[in-house]
Amino acid sequence: MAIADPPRRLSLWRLVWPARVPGGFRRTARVPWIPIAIISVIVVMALFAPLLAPYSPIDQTLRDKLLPPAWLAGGSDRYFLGTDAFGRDILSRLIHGARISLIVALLALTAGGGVGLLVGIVAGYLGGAVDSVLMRLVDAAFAFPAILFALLLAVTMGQGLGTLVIAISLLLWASFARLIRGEVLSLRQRDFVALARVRGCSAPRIMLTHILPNVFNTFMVLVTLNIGVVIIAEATLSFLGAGIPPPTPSWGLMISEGRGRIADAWWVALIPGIAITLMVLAVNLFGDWLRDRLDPRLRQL
Amino acid sequence: MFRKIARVATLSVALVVAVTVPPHAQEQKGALVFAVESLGAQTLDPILEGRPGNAVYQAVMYDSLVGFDLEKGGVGPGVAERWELAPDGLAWTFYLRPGQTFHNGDKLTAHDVKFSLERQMGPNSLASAAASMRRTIKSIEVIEDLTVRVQTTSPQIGLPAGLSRAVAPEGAIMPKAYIERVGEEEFRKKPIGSGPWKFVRNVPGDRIEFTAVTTPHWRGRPQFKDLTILLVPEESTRVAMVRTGEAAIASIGPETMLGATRAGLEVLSVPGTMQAVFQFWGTYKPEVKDSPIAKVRVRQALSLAIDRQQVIEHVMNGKARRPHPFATFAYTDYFSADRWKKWADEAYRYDPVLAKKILAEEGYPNGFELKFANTALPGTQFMVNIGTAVADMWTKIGIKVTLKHYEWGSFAPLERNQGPLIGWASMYRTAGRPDAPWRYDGAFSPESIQRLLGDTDNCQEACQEYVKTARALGSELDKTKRTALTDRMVEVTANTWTVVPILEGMGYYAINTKQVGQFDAIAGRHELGDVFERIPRPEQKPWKK
Amino acid sequence: MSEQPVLEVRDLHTHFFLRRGVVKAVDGVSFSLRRGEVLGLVGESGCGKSLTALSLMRLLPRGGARTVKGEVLLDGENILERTPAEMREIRGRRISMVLQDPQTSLNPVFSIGDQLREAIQRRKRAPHAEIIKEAVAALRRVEIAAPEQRLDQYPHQMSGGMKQRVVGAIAISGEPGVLIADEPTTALDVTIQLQYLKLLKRLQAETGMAILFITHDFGVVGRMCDRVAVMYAGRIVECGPVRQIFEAPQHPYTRALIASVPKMTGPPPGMGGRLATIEGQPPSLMDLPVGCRFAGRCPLVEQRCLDAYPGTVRIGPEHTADCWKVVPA
Amino acid sequence: MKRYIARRLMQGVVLLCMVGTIVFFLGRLTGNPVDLMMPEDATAEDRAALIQTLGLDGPILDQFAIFVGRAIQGDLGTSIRMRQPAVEAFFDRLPNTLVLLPWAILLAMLLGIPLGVVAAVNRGSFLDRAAGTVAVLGIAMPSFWLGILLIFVFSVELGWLPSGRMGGPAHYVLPVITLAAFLVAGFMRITRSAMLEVMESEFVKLARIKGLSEGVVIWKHCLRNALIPVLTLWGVFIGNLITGAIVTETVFAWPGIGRLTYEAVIYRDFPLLQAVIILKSILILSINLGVDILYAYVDPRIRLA
Repeated sequence: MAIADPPRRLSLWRLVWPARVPGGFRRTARVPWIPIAIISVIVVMALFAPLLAPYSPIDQTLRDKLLPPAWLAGGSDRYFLGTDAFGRDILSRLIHGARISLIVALLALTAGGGVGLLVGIVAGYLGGAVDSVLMRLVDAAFAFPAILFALLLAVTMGQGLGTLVIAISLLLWASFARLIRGEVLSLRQRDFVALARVRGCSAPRIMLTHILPNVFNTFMVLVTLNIGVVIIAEATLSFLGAGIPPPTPSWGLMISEGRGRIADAWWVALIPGIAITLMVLAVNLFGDWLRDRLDPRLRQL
Repeated sequence: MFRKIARVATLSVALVVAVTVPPHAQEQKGALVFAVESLGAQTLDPILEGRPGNAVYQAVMYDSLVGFDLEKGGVGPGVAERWELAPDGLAWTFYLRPGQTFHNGDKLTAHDVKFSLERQMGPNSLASAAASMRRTIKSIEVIEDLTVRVQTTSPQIGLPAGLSRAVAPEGAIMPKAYIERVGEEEFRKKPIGSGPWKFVRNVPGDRIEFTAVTTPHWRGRPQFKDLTILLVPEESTRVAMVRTGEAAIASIGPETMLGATRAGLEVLSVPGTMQAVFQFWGTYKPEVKDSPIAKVRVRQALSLAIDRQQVIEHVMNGKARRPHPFATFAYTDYFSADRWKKWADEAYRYDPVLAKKILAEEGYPNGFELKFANTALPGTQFMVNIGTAVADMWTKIGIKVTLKHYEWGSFAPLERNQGPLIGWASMYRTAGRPDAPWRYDGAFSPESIQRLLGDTDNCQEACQEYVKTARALGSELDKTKRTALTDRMVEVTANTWTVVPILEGMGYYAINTKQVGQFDAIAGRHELGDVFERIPRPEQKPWKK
Repeated sequence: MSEQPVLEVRDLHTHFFLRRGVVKAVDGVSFSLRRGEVLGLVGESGCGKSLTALSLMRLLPRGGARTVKGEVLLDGENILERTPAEMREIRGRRISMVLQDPQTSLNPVFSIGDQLREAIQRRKRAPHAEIIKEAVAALRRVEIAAPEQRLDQYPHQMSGGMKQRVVGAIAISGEPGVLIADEPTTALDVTIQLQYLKLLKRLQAETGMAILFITHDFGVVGRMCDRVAVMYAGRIVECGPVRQIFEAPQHPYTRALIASVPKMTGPPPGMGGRLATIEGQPPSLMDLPVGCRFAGRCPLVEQRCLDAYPGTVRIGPEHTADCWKVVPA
Repeated sequence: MKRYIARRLMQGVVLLCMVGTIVFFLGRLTGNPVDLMMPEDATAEDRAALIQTLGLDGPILDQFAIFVGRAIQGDLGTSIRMRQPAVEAFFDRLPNTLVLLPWAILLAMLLGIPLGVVAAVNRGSFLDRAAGTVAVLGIAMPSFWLGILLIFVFSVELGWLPSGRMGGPAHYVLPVITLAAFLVAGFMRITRSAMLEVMESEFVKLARIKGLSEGVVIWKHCLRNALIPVLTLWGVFIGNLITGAIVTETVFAWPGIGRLTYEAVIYRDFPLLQAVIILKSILILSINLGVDILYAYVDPRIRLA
């Protein structure tokens, strides 16, 4: 067919609001409004946590412990989503937990994704021995059970945000590196890169000005799809006792603390569980759509 | 006196059995499945296993030289029915219960006892007390078939307790002839002991199976035919298994207790299994001199700020008690328990107003910053919860608490000479055991690991007083004087407020009443290894509703 | 013209509906194909030839292509109105197709025997041995040596020419009345091209099927076709017997196309002979002009060319052209 | 092919050396197992004695040298906690994990691949989004959470299935579902995108030209080709599964290597930890190699090259 795909430009506006098509047919899936709404709510919660939360997330009122959500028998109007075993307001913890989740995701993806991006570009562009060495490192990272590594690190350095971020970054970088490298390998063959080389641009300059902007879409898709991975990893490490230490309200920790009470106080674990599930579902569906929009060739995700 | 207790105990057990059990129920049947959080090393060689593992599943098949006081929870008769100290304090003589046999039919004699103790002290032993046994035990002699004498290098008042399962696993009696005949390897594969349960199978990472002996046993003849101890690390799964009947009994924590009760399970609590405390690290050190926590009254104020009743009710779901002073329980030996109970109730009360007043008087009207380390042994998640609750209570009197979480294995003071935690408060836990001096020595002696009162370079007044008392206690043979010295030791340390108890905890078990009948655990013993043989079938003794 | 054409296409419109707009790739194509005839469909790439072919097969690419108007009469029956299931019965047995690229036309994970068998089994149910025999015969018919051994081979083990023969064998195994050949030789070496064309010709003679031969190469048209239709920007601009078109092309575009073909007799390109090229670009199919679509590039353009599309003008008994300048017969 | 395998084996050996070194030094940083083996009130003397018995007192480089020397002879040390050769402990538990994995992969494929095909065939429609949502649900729930919920619903409330332990077929259901859940999305996505690619290809057109039914075209011609990229990711998936088993086996009291790993970390059992990680890496590497060979078998272009 002679109809070429439109040049790939990243227009955020068009992403969210695609042009109406005569004939009513759309080439890709509809804009995922529900996931976008969920993500927006969570982002707003994270940004304005102190303003939105009715209580402090760590203040205990032991007398009010394990109150069910307001709409259930025995629930109190003061605690809309009920309280946990320390009498802390679950709604407030949930709101502040969104902040923790997003901070962890942001830091881990910046660190892990950034390293992956760098390694991928360098390995893919320079090739040769550099590529071999870096890719063997990536292989090693894949052969090494990642969660275990995170566990080891958490017990080595003590629990905390820093450890968690490092651990999760270590879990992420290899897959970023591998996929970005693949992308760079095909970019390297393209004319504009050859042209730049002919013009005498230095390798770092080509990587920065020609390669980087062109793998950015891929990178963004990877970042989106990996937000879920980070959130689940955080929760899993909390379960294994190597996550963010209490009393900081992380969703994973909230589930972990409440999991023994499913029989009698299900809301303690179920509510953050639903929050995680919704969030991960939303970012994944959004990421799937973004990938379809930006980079349909990305498949190994 | 011990003999009397033993006789009474045996008689009463026999009586209970005779009264409640119709004759046909004498037959052993059914399987008792016990789900537990950890199987430790999961080895049945006593020299390779630490105390909790030994008490959970080795106790099932091995008897210990010294046993339990089933009523009170302290030390009582075991393989030895009585023991006595030589007048000079340098030897203990143990008189063994006659008629005991190993599972292969061999008679249990003084030779086995000597062999077992020497094996525990041997170079391959991982027993935690192996080193101190090597240091304190001079020789072990077989006097006659059922009499064995242990010579010590210095008076060892605590020796019988140390050879009791109430304290340590080092008293487990192994079959000399059998091990010498088949070798260690084979023994580890097919271990035999003299307990009321015989070894059947050990599946690493999953379970250990036993079957009941068919002959009468002094610990009691099992009512069930088989016993399986299952490893189920996840607590919610353990409870689920009890609910579905896949397990009859499961160890649980206070978090799950409420749910288990609401789900119709019986919850058994064993009092006095441990004490939760907070303690201050290195308060004697020159570099901590200007820190608020270097002041005794500030430390006391922090104690006053803790609403222990709230913690007991809400964190421990009511299944805990107000504590005695540090590392003491109602069953502690040579100790005026009642007096100290009264004292503790007063001293460990909740008085935030007074706490604030003291802080103001000491120059901290607006509180101060306190670093607080929260830590818990694997399987004691509630310790973290207690620490979290305590931190919140301190916050409420104006102290800015920085709560830092430590995983037990990397908990610094044990590891790196206290360094990183100097000037910190931390959570800690002490197991329930009847010999207070042992535990005090580990915490307060200037040579100890924790050395909470002072090290060898900085041993001030309270520290010196402690050292003096502890030394006197070590060689005191008279029981009355011993009690006085213990009380003195407790007094000296309690008044420093460097270690402050929060509550006396319990062991908890969720029980499916359709699978087992009513039973009691041994006070102070979290583990059920010495209890299974006394657990009736449900039709023999149903739980009271 | 008493005989009914085996395939008649009337005013076919196939459009792409994209986010950016509608691409009118096939925009009013009409032609007919008689029994036993080879009709060439010629045009530059992108003019809508292949999409016309796919519209006939009703195998439009996913992603927004739709036939919006027109009729495709196969033996007088409008197959655009058939259900998908009925259409499947028609494909392969009454109308079939050979694709452009032999490298990708065969499924790499099945042996060619498998792929051939599937086609044969559509036609008849028979014991395995018989089907095999027939598959061997089919391969032999397309002049593949040692067909028995070939059956177990996989596409990647064969050359391009050989693969295209297999594709041909598959395409005609249902004994269709109409075969669409969509640039079947473009991807082949020149020598192999000739062999393949000869083969097609021979098969056509043997079976009497009609071929719609799509190409951008006027040279091939001369060799293969009885009649030719020239397509430009979604429309057929001239149609007639090969000889007439070659000798007296009427439409300026046809003229330009023919002029651009290197003459076998003349000097080779670049050696003195001038190869005519067509200046400019075809119009965007998304934004077609009101008037003649070739107007922008036509040397003879006039105002009326820009104002309205010229009707189809009959020049001879079988010769038509869409141009204001031609004189009706 | 032989040379390819040889090269892959060499790479594997290098990888193992790297993994082994990292594990050794990381393990030594994680604190001292002695504290976990001793009672809280043990004396300094008892600790020192135990440290010596366990050989943890030498300089770290000496310890490393000893470790390397023994590792070459296939001796990865003796588990401190279990007093059993670490390699033996690993292989004791390995079968228990291995009986779980194929079912999990099978289930994930049985769910993920059809979902991917349905999504690709109905690209952009409601069905596509529905399939995507169903698949992603599996990775949207932390597996410990899913496991506990499953136990609560199917075991405790409904009483249909056992809640834990190894046992008869019924015991497999919940752990397999939990393990499979987080693979479904992966299988679905790859299948979908591979299908989308394949469905555009010429040979699919030819299959349609032959007049094959849509079912045969999609499920035979397209899927068989789309399975190749699916297979290449098997190795990665199995790696994920082996890691995922840590959580699943802990929740379901399954005596496999996942839980062995977790216990090794929690109890600072250095030799066991080293052995487990090294052996797991070997396992993952050999599965990857196996998958590549299998891949060659499915794709005749490679098999016969």
